[in-house]
Order: sequence, then C-alpha cells, then structure tokens
Amino acid sequence: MSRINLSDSRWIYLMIFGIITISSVAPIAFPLPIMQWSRDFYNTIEEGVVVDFADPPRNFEGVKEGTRVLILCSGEVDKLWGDMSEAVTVVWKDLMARDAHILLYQSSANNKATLDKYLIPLMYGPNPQNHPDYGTKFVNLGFVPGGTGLLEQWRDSIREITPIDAYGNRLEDLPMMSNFDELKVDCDLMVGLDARGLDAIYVVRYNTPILEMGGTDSASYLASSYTAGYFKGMLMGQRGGAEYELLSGIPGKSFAYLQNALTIGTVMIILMIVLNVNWYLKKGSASAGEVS
Amino acid sequence: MALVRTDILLVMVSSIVLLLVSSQFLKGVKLRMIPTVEASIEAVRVATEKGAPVLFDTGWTGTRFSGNAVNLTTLSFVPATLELAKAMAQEAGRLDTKMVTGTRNPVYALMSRDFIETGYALSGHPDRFDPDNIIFYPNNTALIASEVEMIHRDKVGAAVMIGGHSQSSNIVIYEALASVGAMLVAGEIWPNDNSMAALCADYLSFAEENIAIGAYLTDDPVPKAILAGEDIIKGFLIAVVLFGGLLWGLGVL
Amino acid sequence: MANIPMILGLIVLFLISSLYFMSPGWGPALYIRNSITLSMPFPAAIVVVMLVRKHVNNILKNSESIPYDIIVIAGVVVMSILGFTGGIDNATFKILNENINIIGTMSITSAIAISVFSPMIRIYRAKTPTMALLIGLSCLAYATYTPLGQMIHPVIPQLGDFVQTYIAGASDSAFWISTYIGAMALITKMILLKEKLAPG
Amino acid sequence: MVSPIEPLSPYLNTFIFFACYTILYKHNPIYRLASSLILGVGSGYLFVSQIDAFNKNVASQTFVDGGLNMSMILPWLIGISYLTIFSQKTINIYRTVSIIAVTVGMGIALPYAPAVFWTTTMAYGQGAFAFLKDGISVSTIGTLVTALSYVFAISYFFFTEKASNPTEVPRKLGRLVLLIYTAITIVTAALGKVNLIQWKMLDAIQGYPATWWIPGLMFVAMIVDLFFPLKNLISRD
Repeated sequence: MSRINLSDSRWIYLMIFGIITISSVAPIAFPLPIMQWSRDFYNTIEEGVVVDFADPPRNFEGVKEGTRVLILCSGEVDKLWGDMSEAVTVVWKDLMARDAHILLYQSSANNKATLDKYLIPLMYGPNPQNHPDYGTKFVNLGFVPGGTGLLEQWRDSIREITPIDAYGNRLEDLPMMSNFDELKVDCDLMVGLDARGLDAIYVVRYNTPILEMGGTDSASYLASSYTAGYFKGMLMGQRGGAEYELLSGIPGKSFAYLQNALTIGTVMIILMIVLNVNWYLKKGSASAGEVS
Repeated sequence: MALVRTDILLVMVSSIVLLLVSSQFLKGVKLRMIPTVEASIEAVRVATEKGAPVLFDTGWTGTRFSGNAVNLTTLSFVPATLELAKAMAQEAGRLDTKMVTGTRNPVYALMSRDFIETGYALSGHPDRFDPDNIIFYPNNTALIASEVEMIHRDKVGAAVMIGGHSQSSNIVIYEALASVGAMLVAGEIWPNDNSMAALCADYLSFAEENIAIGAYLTDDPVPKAILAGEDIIKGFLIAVVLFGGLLWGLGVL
Repeated sequence: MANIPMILGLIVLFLISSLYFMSPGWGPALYIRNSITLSMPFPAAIVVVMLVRKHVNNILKNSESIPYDIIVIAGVVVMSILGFTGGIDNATFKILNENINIIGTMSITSAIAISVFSPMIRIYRAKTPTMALLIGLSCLAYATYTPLGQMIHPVIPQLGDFVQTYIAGASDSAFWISTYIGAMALITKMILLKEKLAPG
Repeated sequence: MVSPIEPLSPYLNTFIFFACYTILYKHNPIYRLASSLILGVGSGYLFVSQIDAFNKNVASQTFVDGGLNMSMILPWLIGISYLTIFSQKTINIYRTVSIIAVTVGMGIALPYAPAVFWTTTMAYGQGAFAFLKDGISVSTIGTLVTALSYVFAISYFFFTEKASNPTEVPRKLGRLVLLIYTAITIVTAALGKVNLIQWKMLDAIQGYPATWWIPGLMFVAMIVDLFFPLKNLISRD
C-alpha cells in the first residue's frame, strides 16, 4: 500500500486536489443558467411577492429601507458553511445596501460559532456590537435554545422570551427592536439558512414570506417546500451565490467554485465514459478469449 | 385550554387504531425479507474468519427532544438496533470476536451497553464483554474521524451501520471500510445517507425496514401483522393522491 | 412486573403527545417533559467519563496508542479547566472549539466529496441496466449542476432541474413518510407490549 | 479578553482541516493526532456545556430564596437514576428511566409524523391533477409527475406479498424514482461538499496569515514517505 500505482485510489484524491487548487488560483467566468428558484429569490427581495395561504393575503413589496428581515441560521449551517458562504455573503451585502433591518438568530452553539468566526466579522468587524449599524440596522440574538418551540413562542413576542441579545444588551434599548417583536406581524421577510419547519408556524397561518438558503445538495429535501409554494425562492450552494451575484450585480468570488465544479463535472463524465468503454472492450476480449 | 389541530389528532388516532386492528386480523400474512437481518449476523462471522473486529455503528440513533418528525426517526431506530446489537453480541460472544460499537447519543450509549452485555451473557461467555468496546463519541465529527482511524488501524473485518449520519458523512466511513476490504451492511435513517449506502453497501435496507428488524428477530406473528397494517396506510395515502387529487382537479372537492 | 417500565413509558408518551393538541400546554405533561430534558446532562457526563476511563485503561494496559490516549484525556481536561474556571465564553475555550471542533466538522463533511468520487470511479460500470441508468443520470446531474450543461445545450440543465425539482423531491418525501408510518407501527407494537426497550 | 493562543488559531484551523485528509494516503500519526484532538476537545466541550446547562437550569434553581424548589427534584432524581446502570441490583431503575427518556422523545415527535404524512399527501394530491383546473404548463405537468413519483415510490415500500404482487409495475417505477433520487443525491452531495474543500483552500491561500504551506508541508512529507518511509527515522523494525 506504500507505493502508488494506477489501480490505487490515491491518484483520484490527488487529481481532485489538483483541480481544486487550480480553480482556486485562476477562476474564470462561465455562462450560467439561472434556476427559477434563484430568480424567485432575487425577485422577492427586489420586487416583493404576494403570500396568500391565509386570509387576507400579504403583499410584501420587496426589501426597502427599514424592511424587517429575520435571518434564521438553523439546521446544519456549521457543516455547510463552506458551500453557503458566498450566497449568504452576497445576500447579506444586498440587504445592507437596501438599509434593511436585519435580526439574526442561531439555533445551535455550533451555528453561532460558525457565523461568529466567518460571517459577522466580515460584515461588521471583529466587535460587531460596536459597529455603527448595531442596534439600528442589525441585531444579533445569538444562539437561543428552544428550536421549533421557541419559534412558536416568538410569534407573539421575542422580548418576552429572549430579553437580551448576544452581547448582553436589553432588546428594548436597541432602536431597531422597537417595532420588531411580534414576529407573526412584525417580521416582513424571513430568510432561512438551512431552516426547516417555518412553513407550518408562519407561512400557512400568517403569510410570512420565506426565502431559503442551503447547501448544493439541500435542494433534494427543500425542493418540495418550494414547489408547494412555502418558500418564495431558494439559493442553493455556491452556485446560488454565483446566480445572485449575476442578478444583483454585487461582485463576489463564487465563480472560483463554479470553475472547480465545471472541471470536476467534466472530468467525472469523461472518466465514467472512458472507464466504461475500457471495461466493455476488456469484457469483449475476455469473452472472445474464452470462446477461442 | 383548547383542543387544536383536531384533523391531525384524527389521523394519528385512526392510524394507530388501524394498526391495532391489523395486529389481530392480519396474522400470518407473508412479508418480504429484509436483507440486513441475516447479513448482520453474517457480518460477525465474516469478521471472525478474518480474525478482525466487527463494527456496529448507529450514529445519531437515540433520544432527542425537539418537536419535529425527523427526531421520531432517530428514536424509532432505537428498539430495532438494540435488539440487533444484542443478537450480534450473542454471536460475537459465541465466536469470541471483538464487537466495537459507535454512537453519539449518551442515552443510547448506556442502553446499548445493557443490551450488548445481555447478548454476551446469553452466548454463555459473559466474560468476553468489554465495556470499553462500547464507544460514545461527543459529536458526528468525532465519530467519523475516530472510526476511520480505527478501521485503518485494526483492519475491521465487517461493519453493520444502521442509523443516522449527518450530511451523508456515512460515506467517509464506507470509503475507509472499502480501503481495508471490509464487508458492509447498511441501513440509514435519512434518504440522502441512504443514497450513499446504495452506492457502497454489500447489503442494504431502507429506513422503515430497519425499524421493523425487531419483528423479523421474533417468531411472534403480531409484530409482523402490524407491518402488514402499514401497507393499508400506504394504500390509503396512494388513494388520497390519485382519487382525491382527481376529484380536486375536477372541482368536486 | 417486567412490563411496568414500558407501561409507564407509554403513559408518558401519550401524555407528552397531548401537548401538541392542547393550547396552551398543561402542567403535568410539561413538567415531565422538562424534567427529562433537564436531566440529560447526567447521561452525557457519564458517557464522557466512561470515554476518559477507556483511554486511561489503554494507558494502563501500555497500549501502542498511549500518546493519542494522552491527547484525548488532555483535550477533555484542558477544556474542562477552561470551561469551569472561565465559563463557556472563555476566549481560549472558544478558540479551541472553533479551530478544532467546528473546522474538524467542516473537514469531515468536505471529505464526503472525495469519498463519493472515489467509489464512483471504482464502481460505476454498466454491468446491469440499473447501473447504466445510474451512470446516465449521474452524467446528467454533473452537467446540470455545473456550467457544463448550459455550455452544451440549455435543455440539459432544464431537464436536470425538472428531474430534481419534481421527481427527487417526491422520492425524498416517500422515503420520509414510509419511515414515519414505520414509527407509528413501532408505537403500536409498544402499545401491545411487543417492544420492551430493555433486554430480556 | 483575547486568548493567548489567538495568534495560533489560523494555523491550528488549517492543520486540523488538512490533517483529516492525510488518512487518504495511509494510516499515519498526523491523522491520529488530529482525530484524537477532535475527540478530546469535542468530549471536553460536551462535558462542560452539559454541566453548565445543568448548573444554570437545575442546580442553581434548586434552592430559591432559601427554600427548596420542588420542580427541580424530579430532574435531580432522574439524572441520578442513570448511575444505577453500574449495579445489577439497581439496573431496573436505570432501565425505567431510559425507557421514559425514549418515550418522552417519541411523545414530543409523534404527532409530527401524521401531521407531515397527511399534509404532504394532501399537497401532492391537490397538485396531481392541477392541469385540469389551471391548464397544461411546465408547473402543472411537474406537479403531476411529483404526485405520480410519490405514489410509485410509496408502493415500493409495501411489506406484504399481498400488496406487492398486484402492484409489480408501480413498484418497478417506484424503484426507478428512488434510483433517480439516489443518482442525483450522490452527485449533488459530491459537488456541494467539494465546495467546502475549495472554501478552505481559498482561506488558506487568501486568508491572513496565509497558511497554505501547512497542507503543502504535509503533502511533501507524504511524497518523501512514499519513497523513503519516515517511520525508519524512528525505528528500523
């Protein structure tokens, strides 16, 4: 096992790392079809959407100055961050550019640690509580335990259950929170990061518009919520980030990931074809040998 | 205090009533075989032939306390996997093979210790039980990282992996098992993990089949009759989609 | 007598289930639910102590893994000292968690990619119609989820998207739902005391 | 307060990430070091966070204003009961408690099962023949395909021969649907997860300080070991 040969799977690993390194160093832009759920995501932020599960319908008019947006960092974001980083970053930049009021909540200690380390410093510096936007355009509730039950309780009041933010400030002392408490009416838009179960609590009863972001392969379990109309748009993986960069015109670095995906996809297709042809030819010659 | 979601209450109660009725009236109905039941015991024998340990990994299987249906799945795997662990331990005790388990759930870790110790006792060799072989891991990452290391170090002979592994990470263990040529019996709780099992496993069972393992490990006809009752519920759901959907489309409903 | 724990468990099960249908919840059910969840640190602490014990045993047995056993024990001890003296917001405690646990999780999760590519190259041979279809679908998926499909023909990603949105999603639901029905059957078995949750 | 090990964190971060990949070369001390750190630190984190939670939620609430808080007695009793697993004489106490822990979990989650399978089935049913109401479009054909895929896949899970035999064709189609799901999931999982490797690679190259040399050194060590086994430096066995 110590010497590498062609039947050794280690050459596969080597090839993949080679492709990733090259893609990281020299990304190239590619033509990219924009999936409908990504387009819907952008359109909801840009133009708004009507949600009509309950009477009367809610007409959300897009993200404008002062629009109250709750970002729920839920599910397994800590595991998926490397596949969601660019999409979350570009959407966050867009929300900031539109002067939205952003309230952030994390459902687990690991999700909190991930955003604290990788996202929040990028947007608000190493001490976000000292950023000029803090309290007026951005509030971080941090990790609040309670899961689905907590979201049920927040429908009526955040402050009653969670009186302080992640940095120990009382919510009533933060100007942004003055009209952001009773989620069923006060929240104009929810953006879920791998968040599930929101449809039953908010969408079907209060017509809250929900947008969803996840990893590339999260689509397999999130797609049914999109087709059922609960999610008004989805951004999946780094490709979602690239799509949003194209739609919003906000620059990012998603195309390095696309080049990597393109190269790996192409190599895998070629390998599958070549290896199968090779196997077929060998099989043919083996059976010919048996006959002779 | 008010009663809410009565439609769901009705569905829940009628499902259980239907299954209870089935348990009495569908005794003796023939079921298809579940490959993992026999294969799991065979895995112990394969490991014995190789003179290597057998790994029994249940991942996320165990207690969770938040209100969503996904948690019910990890809980539902508890009785079946514990019964399987006991049956495998009995065989491992008889053949004097090291059986190593891996879980990331504290309550399950304690329960599996109890079941496996009983399995060894039933084999007639209680002295062969070693509590250090029941390994608890604090999280999924530690479970995967440590088991991969153990598989390479001890050249594990066979593995039975019936449980949940986050984000399809079960395939990282499968790849380690493939590198040492170990037999793999797999049955994952979640569908995306199950896709990875379909790619790599020698024997594969689907989630619901794993919950039913207990029914296959006993001669009692009642648990099997309850499984037969499940088919009635499935048939009803199919009818709802096809006939209910048609009536909806035609505007009758 | 042997069935008493299970009967007690079943009573508790339906007591807690009733909370879903009550608004607001009622006291005894909430009290039992909260007491059980609040007691969970006990089994967690017990199994961590047992884990440490296993590694101490390895050292006592003079096993070849002694340096690594020491690292595991040191990890638990250092984190415990940091956490108990400085609280869970202690800076070093957080740094160790972020740069070992969190990044370790991402590393192991990322290893899924390598672990998929490798068997795909090793195993995917069109020996049966099923395998041929699997290979064809995989090629379609690779073309759909990379810019490749669009570069060849726009219909490729459209087809791939349709398949994922409308077929894969339904399959995922069917898988979950059959599991949920299985769970209902399990609870029925418990009601009939055919599932005891204790070895016997 | 800043930690004294703060300057080391980018290096530790990169080391752990790429050390986990060295197992692809072979079983080695770098991997064992990383996996032991993950296990030890992860166990310590769990231990501390659990004790901290118990202290905050139970221990510190047991005596309030000098009086015993009766609601905290049960969590203490249940918790201590887990310790009875270590004696055969008392093991039945532990068994009862663990059974109740499982059934409480089941009780919380149980109603969500019929809720999900009923609402999902209803949603698929309502979409199945939507084309009769809304006309033929990609969306209405899509919901029809979804509903049929769901029906076929459910039929694949029939347990009894009585249900399976007459539904052979739908079950075969169900197998096809599950196969399609499997193929798509495998590829999207691989493409999604490979982004994580690249994300860390970009971090190592573009981050401050640059830490790409750490995996670089590991790679060089593996190449050297391939031709001149490094184990020989320690032992000639």
